[in-house]
Amino acid sequence: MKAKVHVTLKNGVLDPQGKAIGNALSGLGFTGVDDVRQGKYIELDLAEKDPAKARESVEAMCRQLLANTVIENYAIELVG
Amino acid sequence: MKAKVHVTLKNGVLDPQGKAIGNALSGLGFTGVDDVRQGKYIELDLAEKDPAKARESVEAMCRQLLANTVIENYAIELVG
Amino acid sequence: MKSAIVVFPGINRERDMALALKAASGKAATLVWHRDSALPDVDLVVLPGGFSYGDYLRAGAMAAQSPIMRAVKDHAARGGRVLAVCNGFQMATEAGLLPGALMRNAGLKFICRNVHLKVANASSDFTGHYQAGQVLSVPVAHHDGNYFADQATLDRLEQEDRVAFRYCDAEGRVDDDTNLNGSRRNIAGILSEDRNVLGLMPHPEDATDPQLGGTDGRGLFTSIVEALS
Amino acid sequence: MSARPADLMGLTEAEYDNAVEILGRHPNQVELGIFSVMWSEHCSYKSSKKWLKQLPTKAPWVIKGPGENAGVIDIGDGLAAIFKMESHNHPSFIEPYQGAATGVGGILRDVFTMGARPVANLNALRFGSPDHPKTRHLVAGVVAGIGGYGNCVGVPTVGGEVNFHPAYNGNILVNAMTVGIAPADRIFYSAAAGVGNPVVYVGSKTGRDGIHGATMASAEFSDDAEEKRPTVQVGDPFTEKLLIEACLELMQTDYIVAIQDMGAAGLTSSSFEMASKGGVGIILDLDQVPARETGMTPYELMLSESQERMLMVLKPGREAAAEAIFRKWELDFAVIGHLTDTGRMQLRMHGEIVGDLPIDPLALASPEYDRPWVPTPPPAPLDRGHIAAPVDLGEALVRMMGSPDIASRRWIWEQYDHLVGGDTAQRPGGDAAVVRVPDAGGKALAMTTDCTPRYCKADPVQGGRQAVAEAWRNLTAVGARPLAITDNMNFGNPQRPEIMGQFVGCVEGMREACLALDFPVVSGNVSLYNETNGTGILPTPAIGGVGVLDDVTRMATIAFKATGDRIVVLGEATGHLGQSLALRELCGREEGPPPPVDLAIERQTGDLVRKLIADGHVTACHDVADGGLVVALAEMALAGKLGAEVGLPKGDASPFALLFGEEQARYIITVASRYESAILAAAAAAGVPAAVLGQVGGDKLTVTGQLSVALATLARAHEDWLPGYMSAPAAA
Ligand SMILES: Nc1ncnc2c1ncn2[C@@H]1O[C@H](COP(=O)(O)OP(=O)(O)O)[C@@H](O)[C@H]1O
Ligand SMILES: [Mg+2]
Repeated sequence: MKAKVHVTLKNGVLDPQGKAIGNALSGLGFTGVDDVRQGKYIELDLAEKDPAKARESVEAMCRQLLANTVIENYAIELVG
Repeated sequence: MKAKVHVTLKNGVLDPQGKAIGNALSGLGFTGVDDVRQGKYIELDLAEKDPAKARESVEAMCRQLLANTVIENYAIELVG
Repeated sequence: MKSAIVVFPGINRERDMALALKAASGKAATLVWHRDSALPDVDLVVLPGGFSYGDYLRAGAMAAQSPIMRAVKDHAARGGRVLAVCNGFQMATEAGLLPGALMRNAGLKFICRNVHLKVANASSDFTGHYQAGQVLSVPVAHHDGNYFADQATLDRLEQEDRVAFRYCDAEGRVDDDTNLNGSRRNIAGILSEDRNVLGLMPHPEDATDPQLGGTDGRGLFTSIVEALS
Repeated sequence: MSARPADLMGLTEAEYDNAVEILGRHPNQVELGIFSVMWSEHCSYKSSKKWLKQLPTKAPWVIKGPGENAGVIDIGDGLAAIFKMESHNHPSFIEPYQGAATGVGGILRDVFTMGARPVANLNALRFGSPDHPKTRHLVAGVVAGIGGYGNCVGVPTVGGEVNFHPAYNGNILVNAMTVGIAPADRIFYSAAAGVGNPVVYVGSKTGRDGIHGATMASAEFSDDAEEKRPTVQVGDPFTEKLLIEACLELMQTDYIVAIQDMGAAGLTSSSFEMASKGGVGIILDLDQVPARETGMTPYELMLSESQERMLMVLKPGREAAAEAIFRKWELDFAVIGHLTDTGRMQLRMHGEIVGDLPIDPLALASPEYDRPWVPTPPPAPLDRGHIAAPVDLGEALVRMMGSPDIASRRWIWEQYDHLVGGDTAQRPGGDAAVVRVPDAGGKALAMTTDCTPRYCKADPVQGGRQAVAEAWRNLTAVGARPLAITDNMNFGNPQRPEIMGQFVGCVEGMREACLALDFPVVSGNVSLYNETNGTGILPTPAIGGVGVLDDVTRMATIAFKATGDRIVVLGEATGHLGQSLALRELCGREEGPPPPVDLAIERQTGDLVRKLIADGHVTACHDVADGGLVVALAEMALAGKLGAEVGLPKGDASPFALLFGEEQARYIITVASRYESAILAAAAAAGVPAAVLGQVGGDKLTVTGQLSVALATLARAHEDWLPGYMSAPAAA
């Protein structure tokens, strides 16, 4: 079973990377990009077959390590 | 219109981030994590309303800036 | 004063720190390995600079989960002093020893240079040797030093006089132009509620030897040594 | 493979025939791959060997010259400095961040393999024209990559050099240098010994990355190079840090017989070199090689250039104790074979022999070419009458200070942690970096990288001399005793006689300078085929120099120190504008012969400068280089935030030529006024021309009757160019 985790900055937390990408895009002549946010995307291959258990375990991983909940949100998606 | 871009390392390219996360998770006692890969997740708010045009423009952004196509793949998803 | 420096495998400023502690206290610090689960009996624990476990996910994130960190937290909870510099500061926030988080520098680049710091709190065990408002020149060397906390936390830090240092210029001006890395309210270092933990991004340990370009960091070490002996 | 393959993997027909003769049959795929990388330019030095042999490599303080992973010199007190420079040009052009990062990783390994703790990194960089659409992206990526790796590993990056020239548009140069320190009696070498001894693999796992990087580094680029996209290697500096600590810990024991990093051509070249140096055979059990991916073939395992790996031969019975150290540092450790007395490299996988090659015949038969070469024709003399000197010399100075090759590199070195370790006594921005030797009283190492490619292009012999002399001068200018150099020979396609002629000329000039200055070559690297579509780079023999300061408190810096200090120029002014930066930047001309380097004068002047600094009378010192006298004065003023008022030096040339000419073997020193006469007397006694030019003070740089510019104006020009350039919007 595979878990796809998206870690994104919370609203209200300034995103320097996103802002830099936005500037670079407009420097390259791309217009009409109103906002850019950058986050992390983590794919985990899990031995666990049971979706409920897998989710629970990935939740714990997110809280303990994958996201810093002071500034970040996370979202978990299970596949396969 | 919103574009969600996933940038991931090509197969065979070493992923030190993923490797480090995998090690840390097992150090924390999470078992059964066979593999971890880390990528980037970028959200763009676009003024463009036409999906075809939006995709074309995001494709160009990926090739020119968002992804390093020597070692990374990208995937684009349009929403709204 | 008895001190210990926690050594994570990717730490790289333990030597700089050991030299500064030795010079200030006359005693060599004990080095403690990250896999150990207990600390020796010391007055001060230092979380030094570097890249604890590579810092590929978030700086300090993995170190915050290491076995030794539990012992460091216990030490702090008992009122023991903790000095957390650079990567150590990142670990301390990740571990919840200090509030807030350290994000990528606003300019996105690693910055290594001497910066000016304004002493905001000159009454803690770590800063007693400085004057409030004094301007110091101390090096920084970091990629993720952009201090973030929500408004309420920032207000509280200020009300409780827990901001230790702010980025400024040679004249002590604190504003957006003198904000090195995008930190909220130019914050370079903060104290814990009980003032027994100091976290800061700059490297006072690299400003203790005239041969290496300045001694403005010495005051911090003198302060701790005096407070703890 | 029982017949001649269509793809000879880069071997020539003749080389292939030789391989068949050595084997007595056609090679199979893995064997052919091994021949190909072992005989590639990168690993065999087949075009350059003949000439490199002419470089002086000996001195009483040289412990180990070229031939090992890095050069070793004695720095006294039972300590040795170990250093080398290496190129990562092609990978950095294809993927600047990872290319540069893995370049740093590779050179670090060359140094700690020998038992040294790395204490400093330097980098010599050449980029294309600032106007070229790729340049900005390449600068940004290379600098971030060098910093990203070095900062994380915790080795300070303390110096380097950067040039911009259109000749590098399609072939940038990224040369990285590492300096380390080891106990002089505990140096580790790579010659394998002891039949039966275990061959051990440590570090990261092997993946399919960088296969055939060594042959890529030996081929020319064409326009479709970017399309080929060879698998790029990604660096893992954290693992490198672990590897450094684990290796140095193991080196405290006496378990190691031989050790060698896996660099270009990975397992192949490391195992061949160890076996061939030790005159033994080796059997490798490829099933034991830690692999990152499944189903890897012998070919892939032998040729992968995955990073952060080392090969060792251990004493028998020490495997478990050694393994414990590597496990402590969370690194892979595997016994992958043992030494034999067969003189052959035998590869075993899945119970079968998958490759079997004789070691010595392959290593000894590695091709050595005496490629045809033609000397570079001497450049036409510059007709001084035809140089339109800028009318406003003040404006000229401002433009020079803000020109790409002179502008401050602060934007670069501030991205490098140049302080970690707590021993950096002289930070980037001066003539040479100075790093204290840990726990050795006041002893310190000085280091620098230098080369003036436009001189080498115009006159390779003078250029070769000048590169060595400038490194020697930069070490001297901080007060250090120059000891030895490493070099990185970056050239175009050696199959073109003109290019080979540049190589031969540069080597000749280097040889002369090394001999005259007692400054031997102890290690180096060659990078050829730096060409795109038949256009080569400027010949660039980058020199990395190392010297020692016995007492770091006597170190000199370029900054003016005190108002009233006398400014003394040592050396003669002739107003040599040929190949000068001023001629190029202000008059748009790259012409004439470069300034001649008189090695006897060079030596005499440098020896005097060093003595004056050691005597403690010199308050600041700077050599005169790119941009000439007035640029050197401006650099000293900016560093010290103090102006100066000087007169024109004596000489029968125009003020423009006297101020911006680039004659060699010159230094500017400052002294307190009370020492003025003593200094002049010392210079006279040494036979070195010396003149008091003026004195320090004020907030302007003034050359009486010629120019007067506010320091603030100079500072803006000098500091703003690079950050301004880098923050301009990227070209599409
Ligand atoms: N790529 C670089 N990395 C670090 N430091 C650099 C780099 N390029 C130049 N520097 C530093 O900038 C200063 C000026 O360089 P350069 O003009 O080449 O000096 P010099 O003319 O004395 O050889 C030196 O201190 C040098 O080490
Ligand atoms: Mg110089």
